[in-house]
Amino acid sequence: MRYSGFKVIKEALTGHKGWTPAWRDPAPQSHYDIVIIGGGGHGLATAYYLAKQYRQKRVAVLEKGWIGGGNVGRNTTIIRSNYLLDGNEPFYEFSLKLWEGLEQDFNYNAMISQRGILNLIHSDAQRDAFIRRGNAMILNGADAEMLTTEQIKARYPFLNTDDARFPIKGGLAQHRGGTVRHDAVAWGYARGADGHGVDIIQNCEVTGFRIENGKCLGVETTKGFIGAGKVGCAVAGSSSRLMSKADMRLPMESHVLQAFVSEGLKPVLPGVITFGAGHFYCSQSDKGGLVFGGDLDGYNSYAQRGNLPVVEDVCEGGMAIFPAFGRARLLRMWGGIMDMSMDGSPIIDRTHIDGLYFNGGWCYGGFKATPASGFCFAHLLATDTPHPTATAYRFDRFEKGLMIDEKGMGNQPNLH
Amino acid sequence: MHDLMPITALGGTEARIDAFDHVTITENDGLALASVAARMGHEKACHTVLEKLLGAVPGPGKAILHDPEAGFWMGPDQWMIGAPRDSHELLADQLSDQFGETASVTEQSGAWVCFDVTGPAMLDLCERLCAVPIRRMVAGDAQRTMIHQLGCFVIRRQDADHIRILGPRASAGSLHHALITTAHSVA
Amino acid sequence: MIIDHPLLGPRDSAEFTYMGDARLIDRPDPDAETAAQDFYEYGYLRGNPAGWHDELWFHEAGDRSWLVVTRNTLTHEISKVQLARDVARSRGRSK
Amino acid sequence: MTQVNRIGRGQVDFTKTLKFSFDGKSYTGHPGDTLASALLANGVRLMGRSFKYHRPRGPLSAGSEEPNALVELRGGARQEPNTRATTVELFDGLLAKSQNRLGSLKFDLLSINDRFSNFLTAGFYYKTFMWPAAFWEKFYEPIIRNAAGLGSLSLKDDPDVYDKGFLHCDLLIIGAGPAGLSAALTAGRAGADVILADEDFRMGGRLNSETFAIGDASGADWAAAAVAELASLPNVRLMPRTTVIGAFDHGIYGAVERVSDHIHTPDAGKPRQVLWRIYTKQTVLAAGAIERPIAFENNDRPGIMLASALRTYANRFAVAADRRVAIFTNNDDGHRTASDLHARGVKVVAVIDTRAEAPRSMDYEVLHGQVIDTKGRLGLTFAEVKLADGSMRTLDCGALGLSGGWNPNVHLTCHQRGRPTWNPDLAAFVPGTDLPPGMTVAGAAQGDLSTAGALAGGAKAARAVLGLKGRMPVLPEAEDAPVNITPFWYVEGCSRAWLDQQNDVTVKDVKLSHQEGFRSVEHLKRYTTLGMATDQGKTSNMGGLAIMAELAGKAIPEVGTTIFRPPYTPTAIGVLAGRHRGQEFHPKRLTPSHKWAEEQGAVFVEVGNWLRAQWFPKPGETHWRESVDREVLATRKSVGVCDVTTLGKVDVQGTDAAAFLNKIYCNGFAKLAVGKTRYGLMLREDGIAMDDGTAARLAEDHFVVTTTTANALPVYRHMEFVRQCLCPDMDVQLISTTEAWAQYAVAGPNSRKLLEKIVDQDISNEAFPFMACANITICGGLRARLFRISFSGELAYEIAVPMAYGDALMRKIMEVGAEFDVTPYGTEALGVMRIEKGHAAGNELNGTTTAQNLGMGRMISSLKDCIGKTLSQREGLNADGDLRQVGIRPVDPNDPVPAGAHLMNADGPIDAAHDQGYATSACYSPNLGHAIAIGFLKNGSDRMGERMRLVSPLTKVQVDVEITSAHFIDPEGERLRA
Repeated sequence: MRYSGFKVIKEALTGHKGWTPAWRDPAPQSHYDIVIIGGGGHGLATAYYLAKQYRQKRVAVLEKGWIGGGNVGRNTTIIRSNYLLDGNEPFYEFSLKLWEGLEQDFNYNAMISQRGILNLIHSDAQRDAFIRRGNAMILNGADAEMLTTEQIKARYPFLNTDDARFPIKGGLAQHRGGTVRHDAVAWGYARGADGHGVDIIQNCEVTGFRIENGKCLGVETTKGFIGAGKVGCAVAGSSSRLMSKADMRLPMESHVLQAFVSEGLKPVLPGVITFGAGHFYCSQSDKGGLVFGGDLDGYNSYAQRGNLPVVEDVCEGGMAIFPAFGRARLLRMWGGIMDMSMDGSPIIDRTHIDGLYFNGGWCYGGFKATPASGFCFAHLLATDTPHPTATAYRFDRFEKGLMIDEKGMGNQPNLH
Repeated sequence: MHDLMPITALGGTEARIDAFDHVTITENDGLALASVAARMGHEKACHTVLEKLLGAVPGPGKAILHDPEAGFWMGPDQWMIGAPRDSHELLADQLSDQFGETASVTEQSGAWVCFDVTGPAMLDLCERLCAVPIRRMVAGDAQRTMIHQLGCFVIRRQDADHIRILGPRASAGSLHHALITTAHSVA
Repeated sequence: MIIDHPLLGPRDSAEFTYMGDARLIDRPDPDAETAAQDFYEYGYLRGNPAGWHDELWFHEAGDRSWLVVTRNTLTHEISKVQLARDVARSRGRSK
Repeated sequence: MTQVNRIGRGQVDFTKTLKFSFDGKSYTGHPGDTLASALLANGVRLMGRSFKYHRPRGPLSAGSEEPNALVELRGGARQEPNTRATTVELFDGLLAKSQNRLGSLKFDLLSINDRFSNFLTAGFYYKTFMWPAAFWEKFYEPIIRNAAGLGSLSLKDDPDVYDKGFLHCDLLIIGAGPAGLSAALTAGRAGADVILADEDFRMGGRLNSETFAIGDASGADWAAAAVAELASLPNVRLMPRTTVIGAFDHGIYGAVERVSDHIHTPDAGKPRQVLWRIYTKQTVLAAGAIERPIAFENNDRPGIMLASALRTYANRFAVAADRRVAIFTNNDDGHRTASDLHARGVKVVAVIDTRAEAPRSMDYEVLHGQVIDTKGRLGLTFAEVKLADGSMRTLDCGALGLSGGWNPNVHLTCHQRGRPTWNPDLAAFVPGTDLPPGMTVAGAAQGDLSTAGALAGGAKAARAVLGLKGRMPVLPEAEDAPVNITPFWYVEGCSRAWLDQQNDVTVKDVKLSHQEGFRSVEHLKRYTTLGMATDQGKTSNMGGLAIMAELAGKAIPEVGTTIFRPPYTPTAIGVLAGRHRGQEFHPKRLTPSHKWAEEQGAVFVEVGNWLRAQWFPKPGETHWRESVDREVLATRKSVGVCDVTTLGKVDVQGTDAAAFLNKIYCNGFAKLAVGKTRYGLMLREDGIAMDDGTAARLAEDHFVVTTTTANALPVYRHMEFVRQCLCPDMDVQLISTTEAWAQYAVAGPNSRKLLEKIVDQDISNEAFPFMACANITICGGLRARLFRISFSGELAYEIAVPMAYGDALMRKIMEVGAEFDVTPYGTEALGVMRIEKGHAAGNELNGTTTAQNLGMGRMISSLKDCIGKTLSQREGLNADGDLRQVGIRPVDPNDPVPAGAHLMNADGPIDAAHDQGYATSACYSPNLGHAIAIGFLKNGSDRMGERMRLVSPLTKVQVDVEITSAHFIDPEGERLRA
């Protein structure tokens, strides 16, 4: 069913009787050409582009719970392409371009809102690094602008510019950055993929891979064996757990990242502001909640919840930069499992097992990557060659010393 | 003798005292400090010297409030020794002589700011500063903890209403500010 | 979280800095023929179990001990805490 | 206006009158009132507007579960949006405004949304606003954003202060109702360290709202006596006005104490609130239960509230929500409200019970039926009742109490992802078995809804967790009524029947959600926003679940549960930050010559937490460059002094000290002679450069190692890792001495002459050559350390004295150096001189560069192993065309060469594909008379003299440059050996 202005008006006037489920609830078939494990943003996007862009007919997405229940439903909804390194920037810029046309493409309003993102600068060394980064963005065809303290003050008069421990010395803005209604991304891709014939199978947990003679033949699931020509894994924080079923060890750790939302407030923050020196970033949702976060808790965890010290640390950063937020109230906190890779950058690659493909290591930056991740993974699955913007995301880059380390933190996942 | 005049950790020529209704915060500028770490294989000999010096070897989380030298445990096989600066200006050299090959001695006099917190509101104040279980600590308990993001030692002294706080000297001003604002809160 | 320090008793984990998989103690032999591969695995393929995990924590705001903490990554329960130095010796490390 | 709705007595102090204002109108109330009770007393039911449809809203509850009566409390910078009037303790001069309205509260222009509710159903946004594509951001979204949100922030800095604190106990009891008090008495009398926390300002919980007795006393009096006894016990800490917001790992609880919210303005220096981190061995959760409403058409009008809230207002606050009241119930508890109200002289027009077997009353009519609709634009006027026999009744009433049963307050049991389980007898979820470790639940929170059950449950829980032996003490007699309930969630056929009154989620929305395939609890929640309001669905989730279950043809527990997340109630961001804001965000680190530098008018810069002098402006200097150029030139011409105290310093001692340094540095230290210093480069184990510094060998078994200012802590941690985890048997001892020694760089051709005036020993070039180090004395006896090392490239020394003497040494250097025009220089001049010398610093050691990139590849000793050696040999780090550090100078000396700019070939396109490298550090060199930079260039060492373009499209700079050696000045190093 296509959503249109006419349809919306008609249903409103006739008691909404005509709306049908956004996606089907099919029983799994015994064999698919391509099976995607993971009904999160990346898995659903992969299926969507496989069906739509790469004309794959027999595709299934297997989700152990309900689609969209992982990180796509528990993030801070930011999109941006303000990366530094050659291995990353073209990919994230490709992603941002896909975001820009996504709603018309999948006929679902995900409330993509390019109200801009601003990275605050607090030291000369940081300014040098941000100039290098801004230049890299522009050289890669993205947009970037350097703002002065005065320009920032004019736009955000309530930022702490007078009594700050680390005074604001400018900022790097990307005006095309912004936010998206995160749940709607999962639902939009699911609905779109379903419309192109993809079977989305919920409550179907993969319990093992059937691998014979170095080739993956399909997956064992809680709903029985499902054969597959190719299997693509896109399970983010559960990657190590899943791939261990294929006897693989991955260059990543699973960490908890907390995020926070305040009570609804009348609009104060148009775009996204990041305060790197204070481990804090914030935006305001269309509903009025301040959505904010900071650093990882710092220890391996699959518990989907964090602890008080980081809550306090994040709020300290918030109060340092927005002293007016003291009287706003934190409404809810939650935690997601981050697939923190060893250099802070993702992997989209074949594995050493024939027919088994992997997508993961998104760290805390997977949401903004969703469209490009799906597109590039679909490209790899359909053509067996990496997409031109994702050639660096190889498994063997650690062995070869070709890390893509934006932060320069080395092989210490909790510092990326 | 040289003519260089030392200043206190708070930058003054005299130690600072802040008195509130129920608590007093005193900058203690009179301490000489040196750390002692046992050399590998000489642990027993090192303990013997410590015992001679302090009367006993401070165990983990403990201080020996001995006079004139006192000491507390910093880490495995590592202790901080303190003594009045007037009489022990060259404490590190003196300790080096005493410990000889049994321990590595490092001068720490300059590294710390020391505050004595006394008075009936000491417990309330401490509760709002750091996570040590102050009401359960007894005289001679010495814990390292975070105060205002600074790694500090908190030592419970003989008097029931007295703690000594050693913090990093370069942040003496920030630590003092934290103590004063907290004193305002609880006094 | 609370880490029950073997020498100091229960301490808030906020006093510690985390490094991860305790197998980082097992630094490979740099002279082995397989050193390149060994160091790659040592440096990059760490344990990431959903369940019990031996991991290194540094008592940064405390006694500066490295600890090996056995912790469940699903529940955060901690079952054992040892001084890393003792663990290292028990695994044959020396100088 | 008078307090028209006051009835009888309660726990309100009528001897004192408090004035307050709501929406500009003045009212009176009394100590013990909440804002909601005082407004109701004054006949005000309308207190807010709902989120989406802007429907009129009055209080639903009398507690912290309130979804509706949200106001902006106080004014000016203290304005506090979304404040629940039901928990605000009344104080004299209280100021409150209604919120989320356009126009007045009574005539809210946005209530037009209600007319379009057919369009604004669940999920409506996702299907529309897409045409034309460009209109979303420019047109639709701004309208939606402006209409969204509830209250508003003042956007002025929060003027209040907040404290944090830490408490330790054996037993934390959460909730001071009958179960909590009983647990506290049991544990307190047994001598345990107990903390009893309750969010209310008056302890007692439901006992304050009920009329029945405990033993010989009223419930409220018994509670007051229990509180008095507990207050007398030294081992019990009572914490009223304290909300336990979260149950975190290993018995750590967060709790917010509202210290000053009940007074007009906090006393000077006192906090508004305190965030307590409570460390406890055991916890008894006695958080009570929350009544739930019933859904029917137009069930959201002001005046319609939980029956228990009506009872609380009457019994505790002596307030009738209206003089004519009806009750709609599916259980016996609703009748208790009716009889309490009747006893207070309130007209109970009827009790409508969904059950045929309802209790009868002599005092008021009991109807078997359902409320099917209501009337009243800004507040309830009539309730339409359909009786079981099909006949209709219209009831004239201004308040309607709803009792749909009680939900045990399981919130905190879910904070570690525990799932509650279904109790069919109560028709409610009760705590599951997967509680946070150390937590026990008692009383109504556990499903023991009677007072006697709560008293017994609390005592038993305390005894069990403390391991108390002996006979259970005799508890006073108390109400012990069984729960009689027949589940009833919503009236058949209703559609605009509210479940979530704040977010305007109706029964219809839940049905539509199901119809469109959003059938899991998580999907329902996200699609409809049910339970996403500021109350986290405390009163609304169950209704949604029940309807989902019915639609799916499943039992409620099969549909699933939503879990609650911290915080229990919304928590001020200010209190979570505490004192760490403004200048106190992070502690400051000051060097001992800070005061002296201030006296010189120095400009300071943050480096980590240190404040360092950046430059020292002299009178007449109007631009920082003037000062910096002068400092550089003066240093290179005569002598300058710079405070380098901030460098990290580590004392490394022990017989294996040299072997240890061999391990952590890539270059060799074993053969370094005593009395000598050596530059060292440290790698991470992944082969990337980590930090650099010097190691000075003061004795065979004693080195002093320096680190960069920024990396002092991680480097020390790394050294301890190597010592304890990799080389546990090395005889080496480490201790940081960063703060023990004040250190000054004295640099320039006259530096030796200057130092000779204060150093007590021979420091001639022969006696103390380049890279020498020694323990010395100065000024006739002060112990000091001297290192002949140079960052500036000049003849230079670093001299260290114990911290307390740093100030005096700086003054002494300035005094004796006057004849050489000694010039203090700051970090800018330091930076200029190091760039002139091509020394790498933080911008070059950026965590991605290798020794090879830095031009130091040959430093990695082939004779020994070191941390990082093996992985530094990977092919990707040693490829042809790798980056090499180079110097960059402008072809036109007037051009800038900005850091962060990228290098492009002299010809060809300017884009990422043709990127050749980048400039890392740049400055104006007053010695050369033009700008210079160092940077990394592909294959850089082979491209000396090449013309390139340095481009910074971001800052709109493009200049022609020449690649040179990074050693711009004195490449042979003759000056520093002079």
